[in-house]
Amino acid sequence: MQEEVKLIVDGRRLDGRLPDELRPIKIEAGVLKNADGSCYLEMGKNKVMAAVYGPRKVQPKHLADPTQAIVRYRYNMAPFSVEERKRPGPDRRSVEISKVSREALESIIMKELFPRSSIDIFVEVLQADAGSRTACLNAASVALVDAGIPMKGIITSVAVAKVEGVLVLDPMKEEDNYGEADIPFAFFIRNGKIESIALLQMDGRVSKEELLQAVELAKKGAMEIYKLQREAIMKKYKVEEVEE
Amino acid sequence: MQEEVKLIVDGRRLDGRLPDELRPIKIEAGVLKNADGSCYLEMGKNKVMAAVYGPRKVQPKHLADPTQAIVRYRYNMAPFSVEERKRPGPDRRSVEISKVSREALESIIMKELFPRSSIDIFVEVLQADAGSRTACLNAASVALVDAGIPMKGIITSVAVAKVEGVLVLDPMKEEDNYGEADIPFAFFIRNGKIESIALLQMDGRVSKEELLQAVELAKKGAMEIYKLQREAIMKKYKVEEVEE
Amino acid sequence: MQEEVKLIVDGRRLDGRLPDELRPIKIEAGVLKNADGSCYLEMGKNKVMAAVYGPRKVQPKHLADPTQAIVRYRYNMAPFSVEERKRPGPDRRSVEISKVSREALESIIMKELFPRSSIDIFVEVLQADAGSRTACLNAASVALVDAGIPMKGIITSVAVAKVEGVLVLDPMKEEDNYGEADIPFAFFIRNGKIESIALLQMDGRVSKEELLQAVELAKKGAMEIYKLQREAIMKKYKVEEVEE
Amino acid sequence: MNDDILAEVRRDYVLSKIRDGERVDGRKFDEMRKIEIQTGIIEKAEGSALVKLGNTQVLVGVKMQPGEPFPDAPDKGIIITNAELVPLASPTFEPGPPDENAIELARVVDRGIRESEAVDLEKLCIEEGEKVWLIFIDIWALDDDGNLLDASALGAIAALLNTIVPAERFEIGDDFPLPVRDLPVAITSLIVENRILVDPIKDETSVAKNFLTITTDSEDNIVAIQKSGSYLLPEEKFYEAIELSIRKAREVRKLLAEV
Amino acid sequence: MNDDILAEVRRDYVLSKIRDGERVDGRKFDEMRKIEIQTGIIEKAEGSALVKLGNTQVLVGVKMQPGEPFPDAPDKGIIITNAELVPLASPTFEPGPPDENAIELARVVDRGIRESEAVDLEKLCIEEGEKVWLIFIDIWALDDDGNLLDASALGAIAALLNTIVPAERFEIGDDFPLPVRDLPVAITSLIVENRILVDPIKDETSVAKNFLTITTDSEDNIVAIQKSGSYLLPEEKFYEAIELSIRKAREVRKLLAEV
Amino acid sequence: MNDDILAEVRRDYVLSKIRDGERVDGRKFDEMRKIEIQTGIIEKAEGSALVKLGNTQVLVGVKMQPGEPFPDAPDKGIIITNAELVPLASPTFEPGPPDENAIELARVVDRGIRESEAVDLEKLCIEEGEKVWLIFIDIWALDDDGNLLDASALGAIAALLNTIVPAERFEIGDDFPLPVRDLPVAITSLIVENRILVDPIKDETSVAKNFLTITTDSEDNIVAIQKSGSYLLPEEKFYEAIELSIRKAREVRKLLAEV
Repeated sequence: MQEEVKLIVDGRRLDGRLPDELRPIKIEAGVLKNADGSCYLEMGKNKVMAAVYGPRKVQPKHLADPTQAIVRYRYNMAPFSVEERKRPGPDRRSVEISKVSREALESIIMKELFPRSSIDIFVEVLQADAGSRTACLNAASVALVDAGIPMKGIITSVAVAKVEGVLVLDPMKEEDNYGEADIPFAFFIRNGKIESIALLQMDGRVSKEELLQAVELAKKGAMEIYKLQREAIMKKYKVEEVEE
Repeated sequence: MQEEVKLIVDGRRLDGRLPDELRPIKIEAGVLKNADGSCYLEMGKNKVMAAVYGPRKVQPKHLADPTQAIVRYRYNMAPFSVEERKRPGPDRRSVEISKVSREALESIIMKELFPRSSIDIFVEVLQADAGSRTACLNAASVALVDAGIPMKGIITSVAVAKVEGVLVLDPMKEEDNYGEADIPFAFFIRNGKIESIALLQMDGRVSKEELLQAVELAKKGAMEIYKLQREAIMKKYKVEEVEE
Repeated sequence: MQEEVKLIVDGRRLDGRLPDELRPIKIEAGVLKNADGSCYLEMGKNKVMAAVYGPRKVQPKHLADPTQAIVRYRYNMAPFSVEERKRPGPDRRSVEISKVSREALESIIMKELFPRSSIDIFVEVLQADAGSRTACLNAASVALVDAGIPMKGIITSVAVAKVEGVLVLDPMKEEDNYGEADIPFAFFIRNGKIESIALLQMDGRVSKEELLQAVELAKKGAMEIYKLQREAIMKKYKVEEVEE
Repeated sequence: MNDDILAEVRRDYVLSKIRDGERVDGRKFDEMRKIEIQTGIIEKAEGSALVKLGNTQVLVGVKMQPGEPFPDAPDKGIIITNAELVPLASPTFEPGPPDENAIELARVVDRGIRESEAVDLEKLCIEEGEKVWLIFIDIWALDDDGNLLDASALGAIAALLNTIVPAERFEIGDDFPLPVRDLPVAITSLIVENRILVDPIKDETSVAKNFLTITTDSEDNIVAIQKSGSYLLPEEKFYEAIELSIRKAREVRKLLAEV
Repeated sequence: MNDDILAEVRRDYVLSKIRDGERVDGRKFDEMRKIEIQTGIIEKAEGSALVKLGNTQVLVGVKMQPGEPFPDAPDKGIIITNAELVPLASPTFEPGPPDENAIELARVVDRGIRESEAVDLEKLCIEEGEKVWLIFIDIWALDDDGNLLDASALGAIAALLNTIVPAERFEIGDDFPLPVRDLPVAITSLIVENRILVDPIKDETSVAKNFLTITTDSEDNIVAIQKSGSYLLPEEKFYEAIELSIRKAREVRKLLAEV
Repeated sequence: MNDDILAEVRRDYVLSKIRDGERVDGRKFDEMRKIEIQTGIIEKAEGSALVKLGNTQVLVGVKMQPGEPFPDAPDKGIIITNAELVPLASPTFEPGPPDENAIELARVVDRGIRESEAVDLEKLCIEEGEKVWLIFIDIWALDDDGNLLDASALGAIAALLNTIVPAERFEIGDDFPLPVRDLPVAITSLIVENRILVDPIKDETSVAKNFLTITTDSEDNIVAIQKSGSYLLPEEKFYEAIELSIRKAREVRKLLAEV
């Protein structure tokens, strides 16, 4: 069946993008009242909302760490976010995504400044497309900045896929379903420069060489997203200044 | 289908009652050894057993409130209490009934006298008919008195339904199923007088005017039930005196 | 249907055993690195692994007993241990087996020596045959000795079944399925002598007289198993001495 | 500790305001917050609506699929309403299955829709006794600044108005708009200090969680009531609240008509 | 703390009584409490029985419905036994799914009924391999003053005796009484201080939870045994308990015959 | 407290060793522990393998049964991979449903098998769109001395190689060996102090839980990657790890060929 779909025609993808083009992205910081930091983000058809609470007292208490803050991350899909209604509650996929996403953010959060505290990151997928984990991480990252959580830099996430032998940036649903490989990345960016890899997963089949190319392509995409994250944060601060 | 059932004929209901008549009620206080207070109650085909434990130490401890007692209420149906066997354990309906029932009782229990304590009210529906939540509240109320829990007065509960355009007191199963509205009430009674409304829910369709009439009808019914609650309590005390 | 199976022919059982013969048994102590004590045991087609952790700090803390150690026992079946894949997690049968097995061991463990501690016994059924609870208890008993937990003696377990009117020792699957009764025993053995009964269950149909005979048969079997338990422990110690 | 004291000071302030006949955000006692309704924002859902009630935000999505009817209603579609108070929406919400507050919220919203017969369920029968349309209404709290219930109820009916039955996807004919024939509106008040405050904000509910929700249909009939919270409701306040709820629901219903 | 001391004093008293050859409630060691059995009190159940064993009260309800047989017994009805130690019945019972004590109780009761072949399951086949009657036995503890097990087992068989198979409701012929052909009776003893106390009350089990339950059928066969509790049972006590259980079960069975 | 100090001393020792270019167990940084693979030890399973990686022990069992295919792959068998970190295997494992570590482990093993197309799923179709073979791979940790993941992945493919499809038992033709056509091998490294330690033992992971797992197929393609743990991975270390993993997987694959 998958042979019949033709995902790349004349160098263009189904939605007209070139292989190294991102989907349209929209980012808005500080959209919720209750959360200490928040961010609404669209990336293609992904629509996600991130909220950060903390540093705050750990509940339940026995989870508290006397030497540093604990970081929690919950990736959660709304039942109506996908074609076929999803039963509410975490499934195995959500648990794994929450784990690797938390680890990515944890690696740059200055946890040691807040012993006995928790920093809780909740991301709701309101509409899901391919790459929802990357969209959520990008939103979470902005929400953390919005919440004023001290970090070594910022996390920016994007996936690369291999589709009909071609590496493409930020794959959409069809490319994810029928492609030969999917490689989500998240990078640690400091002073506008990519420093290292904070999240990396992969499933599919690629050669060593393709993998190296994929990293380069992902880095290019990440830098573009990083600029949009920065803008969203700047805009929020400008608005606040005007309001004051 | 429901058109074929005729619920009121010549001003009489299916079981021969007039619209403002209650079903037969039987109340017995102090029927359990372990519980600090208890009550067995029948209201039509409802057969319910209420037990009160407390004031006692809160388990688990972290739920304790240093300023007042916490009140818990569990409405629970036995699997054999209904036509089709019910799976054991709380469903969404039980959770909601437990919540509003607890709130009704909490509003008159003098919780501030028992900091760090819990007052636990458990009601088992052994056989269910329409109005099981009202039957349970009436039983719980008597069990609380039997347990000697200080209260501002007593709670008495009864429902009113709208059936074929007529408001009827204390509806039975068929009236609940095929009626146009069901309105469970609980009243706070002090010194033999109804003071205010402690529980109020409604689903169906009634006019504003009908609602006012329903309150009056419910109050009439509640006063009758209140007398039976009193009698049950008096009888228990008399028996105890004789036994001494 | 069960009439067609002939379980005893010419005084011999389906696998050639005499009524008072055990299945082949293999016991190896100290097979795991992490556990404080461990034992791998085969009894017929049963293959079980037991591990003991403790005495150690109780987790969660509120379960700690200030006067003695708490003992926990978990009988757990691997999904692939039975013909039709078993869903992971405890079922009602496992819960009951864990309870009676724990009670058998608890009765000889010197719990009072370790207040506020827990002694945790985990037994995994890797392949199940009839009598898996007895195999697990035998393994657990050796693992406890291996862990150096002070005990009044040792627990040895074996079942007796009634099959076509004959009492047989250590029944296998077919005898368990089509027999008239199954009676698992565990005995407390001290100084090489059976002192009393630590576990006893029974379902089926036997006369009072048959029950007395069953005890005698079980005792005979237990003494044989006890020797193998001893050997396994001795062997482990010898190996350790050599290694030192 | 400091947090507690701050909260107490805040409570006292809210309370003294109320006693003076004022509300902390300057509204009149019978005044709703600003309402915004956006529909159709979740393309993957059959219907959706984002409702903002002041700072309170709720997203409601509707999904539909064929399923078996209930034995006692073989020719009617089925509504299943679920609400999740996800921890994103409030510092006091916790992950996990719906608690009693979420369950109550979902059930009260559900009753309003069900009892007003807002959806013509008989038009959702595919094959009598065999197959009918299931309507899943999922209420997703995004930001709780008080009165999630009215926002949820409003979101639910707005999302239903926006719903297209996905018949083509399931190969059972052409898509068609969900037949909605009434507009139930829930109005929640806070009963405190012998006053009735409509559409309470979180600061106000910190004083007392004495809620009364009255849902009315397009003809001013009452279709659902829920007294929620541990308090004693004087009869006359109940009657006042009914009048108020009918009046306010009419205002809100006008907004719905424009969706 | 005071509670603990009181409990200890009470325990010592019970123990010293036992050592003196007496029981706190004046019964002989081999004497059951007064037994009351009421059947048919839950009209909505297919069968029901309320059993009082002294102050211990248990309600057992039986519900039946058609269902699929087990593949290895295509022509037999199915018994499912469940017990809930609801928190109403004891200060130590907690809400939630059955714990190990409730599960053990249900399974021991179940074994007595199953192994005595009390119910003629072959008469509960509706269509071989396709449809048989399911019998749900639900044990509801109401008041636990010790020995819930014997009361439950008694309630179960009494409720079964009282059960009418609801064939008409499911349109599979006429109703008929459940075919019960044996009367298993469970007798539980407390083994303490080298004594055997039949039908122990709660005060007595506070001394030690050393239970031995022996279930026998109408012909004095033993059909189920459960040693429950962490203790070592001397062989001779086991034999004594068998004799005792057979004798006591005969007495109890007479009461059942009158139900 | 003493335990904590001891653990810290141990950590410091491990770390100083690594800085000196050594490992606590004397291995080179790119050296695996001794590997033992025993297959077929669970006769009741369709396939099984016990893998020892030094002191780490994992048992993997494969069970198969007919079931419904996924709608989007009507002609393909289905693999379901589950891992349980049972409390027997480590003092830190707790009873209960799989936690995030167990879930991650199972999913990474699953991806290696799935993406390498190790099992020819099209040969496991019984009736297109109706019935296909389900393959349950259950990973049972027995002793965790580090790197359970590689041991599990190895156990999974070894057990699959050993699997006979039980067609006769389900009366759908003759038994046949499971069609396995590739040998994916997962190699996990610890990235610490700018070093890459292959096949880390528990003592080493106490220093830092910075894992990188790279699974390759028989043609040195990369089929799965998982960075696991909260750390920042320098790009060049990633490239080094790829080279290393390909090289090590080749060695391990030779052992598999002998199974």
